[in-house]
Amino acid sequence: MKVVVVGGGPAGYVAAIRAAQLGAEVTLVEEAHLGGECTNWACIPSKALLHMADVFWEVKNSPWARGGVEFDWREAQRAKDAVVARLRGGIEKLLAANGVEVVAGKAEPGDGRAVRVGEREVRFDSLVLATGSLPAPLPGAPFGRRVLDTRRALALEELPKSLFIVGGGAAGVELAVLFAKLGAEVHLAEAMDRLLPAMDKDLGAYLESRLRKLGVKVYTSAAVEKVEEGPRSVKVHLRGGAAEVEYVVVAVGRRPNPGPFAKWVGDVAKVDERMWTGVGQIYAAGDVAGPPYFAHKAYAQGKVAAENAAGRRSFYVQRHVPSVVFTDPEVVSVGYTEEEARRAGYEAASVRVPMSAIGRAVAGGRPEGFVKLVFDRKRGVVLGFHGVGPGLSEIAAEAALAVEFSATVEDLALVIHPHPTVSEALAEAAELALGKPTHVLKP
Amino acid sequence: MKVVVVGGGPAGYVAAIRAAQLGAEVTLVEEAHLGGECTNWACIPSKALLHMADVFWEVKNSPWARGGVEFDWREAQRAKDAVVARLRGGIEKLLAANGVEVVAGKAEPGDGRAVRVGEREVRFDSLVLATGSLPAPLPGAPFGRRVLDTRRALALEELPKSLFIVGGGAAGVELAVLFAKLGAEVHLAEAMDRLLPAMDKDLGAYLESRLRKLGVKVYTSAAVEKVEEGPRSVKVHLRGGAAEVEYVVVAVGRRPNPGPFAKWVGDVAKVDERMWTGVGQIYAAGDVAGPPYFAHKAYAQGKVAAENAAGRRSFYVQRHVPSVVFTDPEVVSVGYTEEEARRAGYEAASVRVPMSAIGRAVAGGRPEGFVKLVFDRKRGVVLGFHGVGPGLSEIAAEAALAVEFSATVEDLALVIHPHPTVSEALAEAAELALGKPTHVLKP
Amino acid sequence: EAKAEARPEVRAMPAARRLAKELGLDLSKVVGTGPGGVITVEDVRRAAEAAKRE
Ligand SMILES: Cc1cc2nc3c(=O)[nH]c(=O)nc-3n(C[C@H](O)[C@H](O)[C@H](O)COP(=O)(O)OP(=O)(O)OC[C@H]3O[C@@H](n4cnc5c(N)ncnc54)[C@H](O)[C@@H]3O)c2cc1C
Ligand SMILES: Cc1cc2nc3c(=O)[nH]c(=O)nc-3n(C[C@H](O)[C@H](O)[C@H](O)COP(=O)(O)OP(=O)(O)OC[C@H]3O[C@@H](n4cnc5c(N)ncnc54)[C@H](O)[C@@H]3O)c2cc1C
Repeated sequence: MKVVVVGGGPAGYVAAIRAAQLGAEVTLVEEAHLGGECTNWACIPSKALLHMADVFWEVKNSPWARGGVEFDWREAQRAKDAVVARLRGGIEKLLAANGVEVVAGKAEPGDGRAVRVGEREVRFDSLVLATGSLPAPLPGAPFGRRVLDTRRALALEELPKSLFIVGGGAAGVELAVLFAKLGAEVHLAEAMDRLLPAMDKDLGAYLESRLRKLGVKVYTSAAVEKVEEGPRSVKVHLRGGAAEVEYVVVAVGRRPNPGPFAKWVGDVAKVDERMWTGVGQIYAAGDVAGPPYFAHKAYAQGKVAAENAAGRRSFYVQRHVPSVVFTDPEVVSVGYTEEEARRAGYEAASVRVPMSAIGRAVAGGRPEGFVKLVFDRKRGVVLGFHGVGPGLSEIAAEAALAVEFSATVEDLALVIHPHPTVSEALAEAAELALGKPTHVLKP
Repeated sequence: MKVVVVGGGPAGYVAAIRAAQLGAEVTLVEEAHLGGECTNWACIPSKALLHMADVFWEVKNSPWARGGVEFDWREAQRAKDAVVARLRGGIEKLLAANGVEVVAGKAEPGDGRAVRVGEREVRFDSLVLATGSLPAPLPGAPFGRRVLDTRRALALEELPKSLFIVGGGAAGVELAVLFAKLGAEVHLAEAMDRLLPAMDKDLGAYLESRLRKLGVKVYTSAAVEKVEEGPRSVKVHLRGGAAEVEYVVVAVGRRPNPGPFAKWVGDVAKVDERMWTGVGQIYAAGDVAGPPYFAHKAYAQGKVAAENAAGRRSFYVQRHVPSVVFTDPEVVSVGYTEEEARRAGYEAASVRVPMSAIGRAVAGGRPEGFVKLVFDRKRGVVLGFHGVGPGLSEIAAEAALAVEFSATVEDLALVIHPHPTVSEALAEAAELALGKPTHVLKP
Repeated sequence: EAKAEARPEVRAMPAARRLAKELGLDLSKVVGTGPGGVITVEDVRRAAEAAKRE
């Protein structure tokens, strides 16, 4: 069985490894860097820089800190590049050790069951398309010298003095926090009526208040009308105002990137539960298969695609994809929101616990935000978890477990959660759902 | 139904609130501060200071940091005291809002079903003893001016230049990290052959190597032979050597503190599954009921004791108490170790994933340590989780959920874990247990 | 977004759902023995064997 994988990002490299483990002969074609967008330009570099900015900002705002710290952006870039190189090197080793052949170059559709890479034809029994996505441009303002995509924003040579970020989704708000903490003047515009419009509405509203405290100028329901690039600055016009900044960062969304394979699978590779595109023996996984655009979705789909491509029957069934936004505080969303649960036919209810009730958040000096637990009133089954608060990114997996395991709020309350941890917020919410909280009052 | 609770620590305040919620008339007697050892002198202040030291140490060791930061211990103490005051205030409000009467003073056994507080007799239908524990002294070296317990070590007016910590359990290693990060010369002696002797043996060994990198002088299998207090220093003699330091901190263990109630319940309040002491209508919960000494165990037992004291039937059954040590890196232990699982009759196996395989750990600049997942070879059921690594404290609850739910490694692997998070270590370990890891190699 | 199907009645563990799907087994006909009656992967295996015997 010969499997060809096109694209070496999270969907592709994981698919290649899994297919090889199942005995297939695997060739992976990558035109840029192994690790794809995520490892090289997105998830990893953004989190590396955010972590440094968090520490910098915290030390600047800590009563115990004497003396002056400054942030050296160039050194930070170097440290970030070292992180990326290390993880990319790890992926190379994993592919090699699993016996995957890696071919550098751009793959194109070949004749029949084959892809072409330059002069070479690589035949396949099955193909996994994992070609990712491209940043959507801002209408009327093509990417250019001062109109950047997220890749270039994260790799600027100098720390910018001012930025206008267009797009209040995950990538946009993360960049806003990063640059605001490092001292830049940051503007952030979102076309919808709130930040993080895809999530429970209270989350974006809370995050907006925190961003304002960091000095970010937030515009919601704000359409960018015109962008004028000058030699030393760029001017952004919104209804009712304008701002002149060093750079505009466009983070308005992504679109699937089948590239030359659009000829086989169309502009978005539509897939069924087995990640099959409906065309020949062609599977697709990750961003190229459409939203949500998350590396962890790409991993999960990549595995299923590989299993099917290698001749097993495998399904991507009934799984929630958690959303995590690495702002400060962090924002998470797992499973159904209350509204979604109602629409799905549940008698949904929800409870809310402020992070100020959680010892760990107070001890860390940041008792900000809240969590919401959504459950089914009839049987107490946990349906969703949504929150904004420091450290919540690491709680998302526990919540996902509870949702995927069909746990009840009582099951959750009976699990002993270590003290003092942020995870106690989940246990306390479960106790509140049962009507017997001990660290918050009943509403 | 009249319930009296003696002790206002985690076991006591939670018991009082739960009993009041069940309709009992509740009086809580506390001789010192609401919140007990945990909120006032242990869990919370130690974590508040550790957090500050972590940030300080990280900024000192970050390539991006320019300029010199110094740690102001007095300001840190003030910030810590503010955290404690805030949480204590919260507990006061929770008790008041739930209608619990709080009496300040030392409780003693009264005549029949009553406790005495000074002149006052408070009668009860049931009593919950939640009087906590006291630090065990070092034989031959009574607590004194330079021989400190953990309370005093965490509240010193000046940052000490040198310390000798006796006891390599959770409290001892946490203090070692705290003071080493702040620049003190730290010695740490443990009588057993490794640090954290109660946990999986690889954890203490790894932590020891990290402590050495922080400059801590670690002595294992090391019995302290003599402690000589001088006017300006104190000398600690071990077999084969001695060290002269400013203070000795004794963290060799705790012992239950029934105080005057020993007359009713003995020196350790032995309890059954309902937290009943076997004597009259007397229940006990938390440290006074013996090990393990954790606030989260105290909470869980306090609730069960209260439910029974208030006339319900409630059981503390089949629950694992996670251990979390807030060192750097953090150490966690949930459920069975491999050896324990074998002894319990399972065909146990385990897998190990290094944190260097986890993107979040690398992006945070600290790819240190590893996690171990213990499972039943026959059915794949998750039995335990043990690890040492940055950020693991927040993963313990997820592992606890998996263990309490009798989840299989496949269940765990199928839950989509957000990227990049530390929690992916658990998912990767599950994939490894299934023989198909994508981010580590099969051994 | 990949949201769960609207099937409020069935509570099952992920491995159980996956195996049922692979075997083409209707989960609503499987009796769960996990915590609070959640269907475990072993319940699905048992149900599949029982179906084969019939
Ligand atoms: C700023 C930013 C931050 C983000 N942060 C996170 C985060 O924290 N967590 C998260 O889960 N997600 C995050 N994402 C989303 C995440 O990056 C994507 O969901 C993920 O990279 C998708 O993986 P993929 O394998 O589908 O595609 P990609 O990572 O885009 O990889 C596709 C690969 O295919 C290659 N390729 C394309 N066409 C061809 C061809 N014809 N021939 C050869 N090679 C080809 C490309 O060079 C690329 O390497 C972020 C995105 C952005 C923009
Ligand atoms: C340095 C250190 C760090 C720790 N860190 C952690 C941690 O991070 N996480 C964790 O889970 N655990 C931690 N612990 C353990 C934790 O502090 C205890 O397990 C917890 O406090 C036990 O709660 P308790 O309610 O049983 O007793 P306590 O908290 O000791 O409370 C007992 C209360 O009873 C009162 N009392 C006693 N006798 C009487 C009487 N006769 N009349 C009136 N009042 C009385 C006392 O004044 C006290 O307030 C730590 C311990 C130490 C020493």
